[in-house]
Amino acid sequence: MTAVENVRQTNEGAQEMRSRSEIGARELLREVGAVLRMSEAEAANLGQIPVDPDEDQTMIINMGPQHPSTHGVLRLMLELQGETVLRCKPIIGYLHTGMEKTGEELTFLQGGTNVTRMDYLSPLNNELVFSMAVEKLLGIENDIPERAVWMRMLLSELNRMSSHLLFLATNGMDIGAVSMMLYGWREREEVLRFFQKVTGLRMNHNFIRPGGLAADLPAGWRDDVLSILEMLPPRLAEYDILMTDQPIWRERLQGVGVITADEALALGTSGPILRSTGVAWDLRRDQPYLRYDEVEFDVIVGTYGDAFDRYAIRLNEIRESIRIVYQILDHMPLGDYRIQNKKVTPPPRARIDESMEALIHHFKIFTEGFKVPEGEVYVGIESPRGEIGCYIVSDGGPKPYRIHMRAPSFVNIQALPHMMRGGLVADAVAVISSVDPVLGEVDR
Amino acid sequence: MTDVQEAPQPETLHGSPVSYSRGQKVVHPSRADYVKVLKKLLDDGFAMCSDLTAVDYLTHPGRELPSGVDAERFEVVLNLTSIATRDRIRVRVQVPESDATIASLFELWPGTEAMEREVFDMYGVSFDGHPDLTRILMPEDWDGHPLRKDYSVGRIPVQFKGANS
Amino acid sequence: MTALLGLDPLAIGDLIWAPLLIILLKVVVIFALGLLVTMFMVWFERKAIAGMGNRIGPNKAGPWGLLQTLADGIKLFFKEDLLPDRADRFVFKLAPYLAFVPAFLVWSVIPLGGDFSDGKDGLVEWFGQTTRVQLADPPVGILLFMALSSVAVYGIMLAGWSSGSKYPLLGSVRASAQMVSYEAALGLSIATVLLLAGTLSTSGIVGNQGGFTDWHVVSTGIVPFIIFMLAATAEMNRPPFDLVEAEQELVGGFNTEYSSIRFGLFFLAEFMNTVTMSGIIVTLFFGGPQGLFDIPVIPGAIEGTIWFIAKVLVFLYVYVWMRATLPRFRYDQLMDLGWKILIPASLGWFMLMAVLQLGRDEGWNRGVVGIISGVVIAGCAGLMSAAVRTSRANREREGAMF
Amino acid sequence: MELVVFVLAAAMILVGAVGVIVRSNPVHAALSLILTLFGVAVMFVAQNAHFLAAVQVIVYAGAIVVLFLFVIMLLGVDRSEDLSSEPFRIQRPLAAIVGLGVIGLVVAAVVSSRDAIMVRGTGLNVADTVGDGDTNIKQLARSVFGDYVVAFEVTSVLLVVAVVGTVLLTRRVKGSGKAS
Amino acid sequence: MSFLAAATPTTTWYLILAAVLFGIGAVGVLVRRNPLVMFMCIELMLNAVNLSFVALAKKMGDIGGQTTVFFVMVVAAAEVVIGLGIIVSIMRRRPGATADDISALKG
Amino acid sequence: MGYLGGFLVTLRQVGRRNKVTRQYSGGRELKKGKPQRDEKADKPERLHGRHVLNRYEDGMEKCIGCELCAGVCPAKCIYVRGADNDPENPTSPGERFGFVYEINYLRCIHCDLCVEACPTEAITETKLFEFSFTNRKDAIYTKAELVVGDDGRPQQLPWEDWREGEDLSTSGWVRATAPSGDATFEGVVGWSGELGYGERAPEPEQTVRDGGER
Repeated sequence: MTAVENVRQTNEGAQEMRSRSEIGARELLREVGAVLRMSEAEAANLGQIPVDPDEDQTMIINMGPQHPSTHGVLRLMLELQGETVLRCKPIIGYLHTGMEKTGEELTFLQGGTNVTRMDYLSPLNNELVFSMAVEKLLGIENDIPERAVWMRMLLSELNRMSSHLLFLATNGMDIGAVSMMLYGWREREEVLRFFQKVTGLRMNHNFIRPGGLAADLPAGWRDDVLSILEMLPPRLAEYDILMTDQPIWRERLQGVGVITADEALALGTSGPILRSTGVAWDLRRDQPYLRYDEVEFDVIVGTYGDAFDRYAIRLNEIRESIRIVYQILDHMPLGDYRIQNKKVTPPPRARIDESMEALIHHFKIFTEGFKVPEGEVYVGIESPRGEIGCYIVSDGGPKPYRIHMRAPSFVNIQALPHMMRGGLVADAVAVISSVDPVLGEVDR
Repeated sequence: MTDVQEAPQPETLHGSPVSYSRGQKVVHPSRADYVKVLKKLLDDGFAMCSDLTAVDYLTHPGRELPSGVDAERFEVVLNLTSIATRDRIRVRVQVPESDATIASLFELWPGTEAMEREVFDMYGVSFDGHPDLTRILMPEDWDGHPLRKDYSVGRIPVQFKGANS
Repeated sequence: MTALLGLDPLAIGDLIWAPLLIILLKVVVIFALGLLVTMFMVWFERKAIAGMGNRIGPNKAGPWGLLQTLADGIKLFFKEDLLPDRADRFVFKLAPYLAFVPAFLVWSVIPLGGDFSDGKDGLVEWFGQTTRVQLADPPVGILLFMALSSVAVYGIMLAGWSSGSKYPLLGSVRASAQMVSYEAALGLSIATVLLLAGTLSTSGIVGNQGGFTDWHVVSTGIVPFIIFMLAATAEMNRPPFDLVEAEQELVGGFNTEYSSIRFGLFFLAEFMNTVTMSGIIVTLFFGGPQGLFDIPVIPGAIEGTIWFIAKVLVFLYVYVWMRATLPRFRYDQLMDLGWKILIPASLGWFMLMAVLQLGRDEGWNRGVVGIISGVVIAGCAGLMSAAVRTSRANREREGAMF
Repeated sequence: MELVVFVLAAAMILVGAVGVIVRSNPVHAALSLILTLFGVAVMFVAQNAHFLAAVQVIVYAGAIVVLFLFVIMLLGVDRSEDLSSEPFRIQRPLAAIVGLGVIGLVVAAVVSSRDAIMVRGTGLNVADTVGDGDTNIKQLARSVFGDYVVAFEVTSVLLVVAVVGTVLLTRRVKGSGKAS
Repeated sequence: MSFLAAATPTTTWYLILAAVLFGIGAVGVLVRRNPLVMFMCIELMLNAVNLSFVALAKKMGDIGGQTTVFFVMVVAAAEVVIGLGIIVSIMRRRPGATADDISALKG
Repeated sequence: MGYLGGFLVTLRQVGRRNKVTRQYSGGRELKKGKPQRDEKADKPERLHGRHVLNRYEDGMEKCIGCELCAGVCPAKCIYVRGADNDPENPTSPGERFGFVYEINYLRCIHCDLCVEACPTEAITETKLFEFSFTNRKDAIYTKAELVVGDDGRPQQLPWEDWREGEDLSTSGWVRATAPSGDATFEGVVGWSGELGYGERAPEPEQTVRDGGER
């Protein structure tokens, strides 16, 4: 069957979940996660049951794309019996803006403005992975100045905090703790205010560039970071009282959305979801990049793979990030914040007036961009949501021939049907929240 | 400028040629060996399929490939991760334009389901054995596959007041 | 006829114009007061919850944003009234009123003030007429409250059903189950109060709570009050029991499809319910308008009202506080709480109080009565928890049904 | 005044009752039933049965009809029933005849025996005359817990049996669903 | 107001009203096929009886009438609970069942 | 604690001085002429806002119409057409000047690449971001609106909500005087004088910013 034929066969509605009378036993089995959940005998047994549409009154309901707790425009088709979720099918693409195609049209210099918009809650991590991939293609990954590396770590960890704080906020909101919503935003605001001071923007910074960073840290940055670090721990303790200790909160999350380590691995999930199952997999420790091998931190893992573990992991990862940032503050070296490679870094403004060559470089970089040698490379780093990867193919020109981002949320969303099955509608909300997808990244 | 540094004796892994790109290990199985090689890789401990994507080499045909691998228009690229050895390996498979089909890896890594759908959606590469091969990001009635190189980018003219004066 | 109007002393005897006017005036004033208090409540809730969330809250319309509710009401009134295509038109239009009217009717049986000191029995002299500061005092006042609160569920149920949409339907199914379950606990906790008060009339109940130790919250032990508080919160769909609306799960539940002034009516009814329920709690457990001490200068006829308002405000704040703090329950947890904890607890406590009362009447030895009933209740509680454990184990063994 | 009350309540009762049997949609039928029940409650008040009026609303309107609606929504049987078709052609005329016959007979019995109704008991205590608001309730309580205490206990047992029976009826043992 | 005061409803009025209500309920049970609606009609008939009990209780000055009504209500509640239970278990198996299908109970 | 602990947490917030939200209604002026109670959040020095086209201290325009900004813009929101200067009455000191200069703010993403690209520091961004439009035409700022006034301050258009200090330092200053990582150029001013401000001082050196020698 050629691809074109196949396209014609998929007509409107093909993505949608169909009622049991319309689908075969095999498809039904796959949708309920038989591949992962049941033994072969059990699955075969289930498959033999003739599906009688009248036997049980089930209801197919659309959760999203406009639903308060689907974190954007995620759409879940749920098959409900009463309030119990029998099947779930995530449908995505409502935010698809073709960023990978756009990425092929932008130079490596402009690319940062594009990738930073994918996971809009941790834009600096997007820029970081993109820059690291480009640097690897350029062959300059080992020449990045120390200060740039530590600055990148600083920003990346602060970004992890802000992202996890937002998770705590939305998770609280989804479970119904309205105050938590505001507290989370409140603390995140402090981090964003620091970003604004450093990069000039609250998000979508375009600050981490191939070769270094766009600018140096501003005056007084150390005090700002310290004030954030001092402000957070007591607030986190408040969260513990407000939520972790709250029996209702525990009841709502414990044992909800359980996933096992094997399932999580098979589904390709990463980040807090994988760690909640007990697999201590954190790229910062296991495939160290930047200078993560020089700082001390713990990888937080869960035991039960439920929503509560994922909540607790993120909460404690903020604490670990605080620990890391303190070490970064101690280490932060002086020196260049951008690689001194004339092909990649535009000249200092004062040099333009002195040197014709500098002016030519300036013009060349800003009109054509810098050329990147032919080749292909994949770089993965640990974003707050899991492994964010960047696969770039270069044909030797100033624009990437192909840029692909491995979005953690896109992969993690596949775990939703398996986590939701058998839960209630309220659990479904808790599960979506605990996966913490960012739809900008899912749809790209 | 070449970055595929060929070893003195062509290195192979599970019978497929291996190359290195910027120090990253890449396996190039043929389409026929694809599932077989990947099954072996899975048994080797690459329990996690981090990424599956494709590249359309329509306008960049002359790329470096190890000997024995014929360049085709499409290339399906997988990134596998081994939790045990903290290792990564990349798999690149050539898929010809005339028969843009390849076996699905759903049975090995169920997590490739969405990624294969994305590749199908964006490149029109079909995956045999995929349980639900439908468009995932584009609307169902969309024509064509946007990430193909012969699919035009499309532009909306930006409005300016003085542009025509 | 007097039976219908209740036992207002004004209505006894010949109908003459002055009392009739006072009655009419009372109706108008109390209705207006109800609306006003509700408006205030909406503002108060938003302002208080904003304070707990480190925000400012409404601050544009009027001084400190006091007129925000009015502005919202006007806005709602002029918005387009949407009627879903698949809605059951008649029921869809009827439902908001079914929710709104009972909420206001309850207001009429709450003693809003009155002088209960020195055996005055809550009667005050206004304009030369002796009256109660209460619209009506029917002999079955507290039953009327129960009846109206059980009628209130219709507005929500029918709104959800008639919208012809799935989320509202889920909301209305939740509503009916929740109301039926918590009605029982509510009734049983009231029964304990009635046991002590020996009357069903609201003013009679207030009259029974002379000093602080006679307040029912003290004299019934604190348990019925806690049960009533929880059941009442569930009954009027306030967080953390607001599963019926649960905007994070059901988008808004029963009122998802409502817009414009019809939504406004639901909104108003909900906040009115909060106010009236606080009033009922104060009446039942906290001595209604009875004060702890005499406020100097202020005449006795108004003093009761001041006390009443002060007590109601405390409970309004508690409701806002609960909303700001607690996460929402899940449907099955709500049912578990209602059926496995609140109903048995209220029943057990009712029995205990009944036995103690009987013992007091018959002159039995208090210690013996206490020990025996304690043992019996402990035994029942043990049986109950064993049953709950068994059923949970069964459920876990059988797993989710597919 | 009493007449106004009677006429209004009677209208509520009859309109509601007719609504129950002619509305094709079960939900509308249930709504009509509520109307009837409220009419009856008003009648109770007019007959000095305050307590029963309140209980009527709490039990009937608050619980029974809510249960009806709950079941209707739960089962999703809220589609309108087609009233125009009838399985047995003779059923409706027959029903009309039987209904009219019943009404006629009872009315005739009532009218003919109206003089036979005599004051038998000690009289109902009415708040207006006694001046105590709770008198009706106290009287009723004395009757229920005094004269009829055995009946009361038996009724309690009946309620418990009903609850247990319903739980057993609707409990779905895992695997039993396959049987059909 | 005088003409209103002239006609005071007597017990007979209430009894006739109850008779009519009972008749309507009976017709409903005979005509309707939806078991839920039939159930409602039975409630109508019960209410008719209650009404007459209360009216007679007042007329005859005997609280026993009201006591009976109290018991009828409790029994009605129990009956509805059981009846709805049966209906639910039948309807679950066959949606759209009518009263004719209740013969399934015979097993 | 359990159930009740959270109540203390929420109660503690009541009456806290530093509220997260501020009294702000989107820059709407309620009563003409009266001082506004609205307060805006403080803006850091580097904030990216609406662009301005700067002028030299003698009033000449800095833009030379080189189109670097238009070329580097990832959103393609800048349109520049240069023209030759009239030698008698030049608009800019060079040969050419920006004859047409337009920015479409419906597309601008405020990434500041244009500021970095500009060789003459002609375009910079102010700290104003509260500007909204009721039609598409208003969103296209032409040179007449972008270029600074005779006092060197940005023009304050009727629909923009300018506050004290928002027109003072502009984002480009930090990046343009920055040494691009080249330590030898730290503290060197690479910025020509500006109408109304003169020459801006360079950023303090790294050691100072980092709080002393390490």
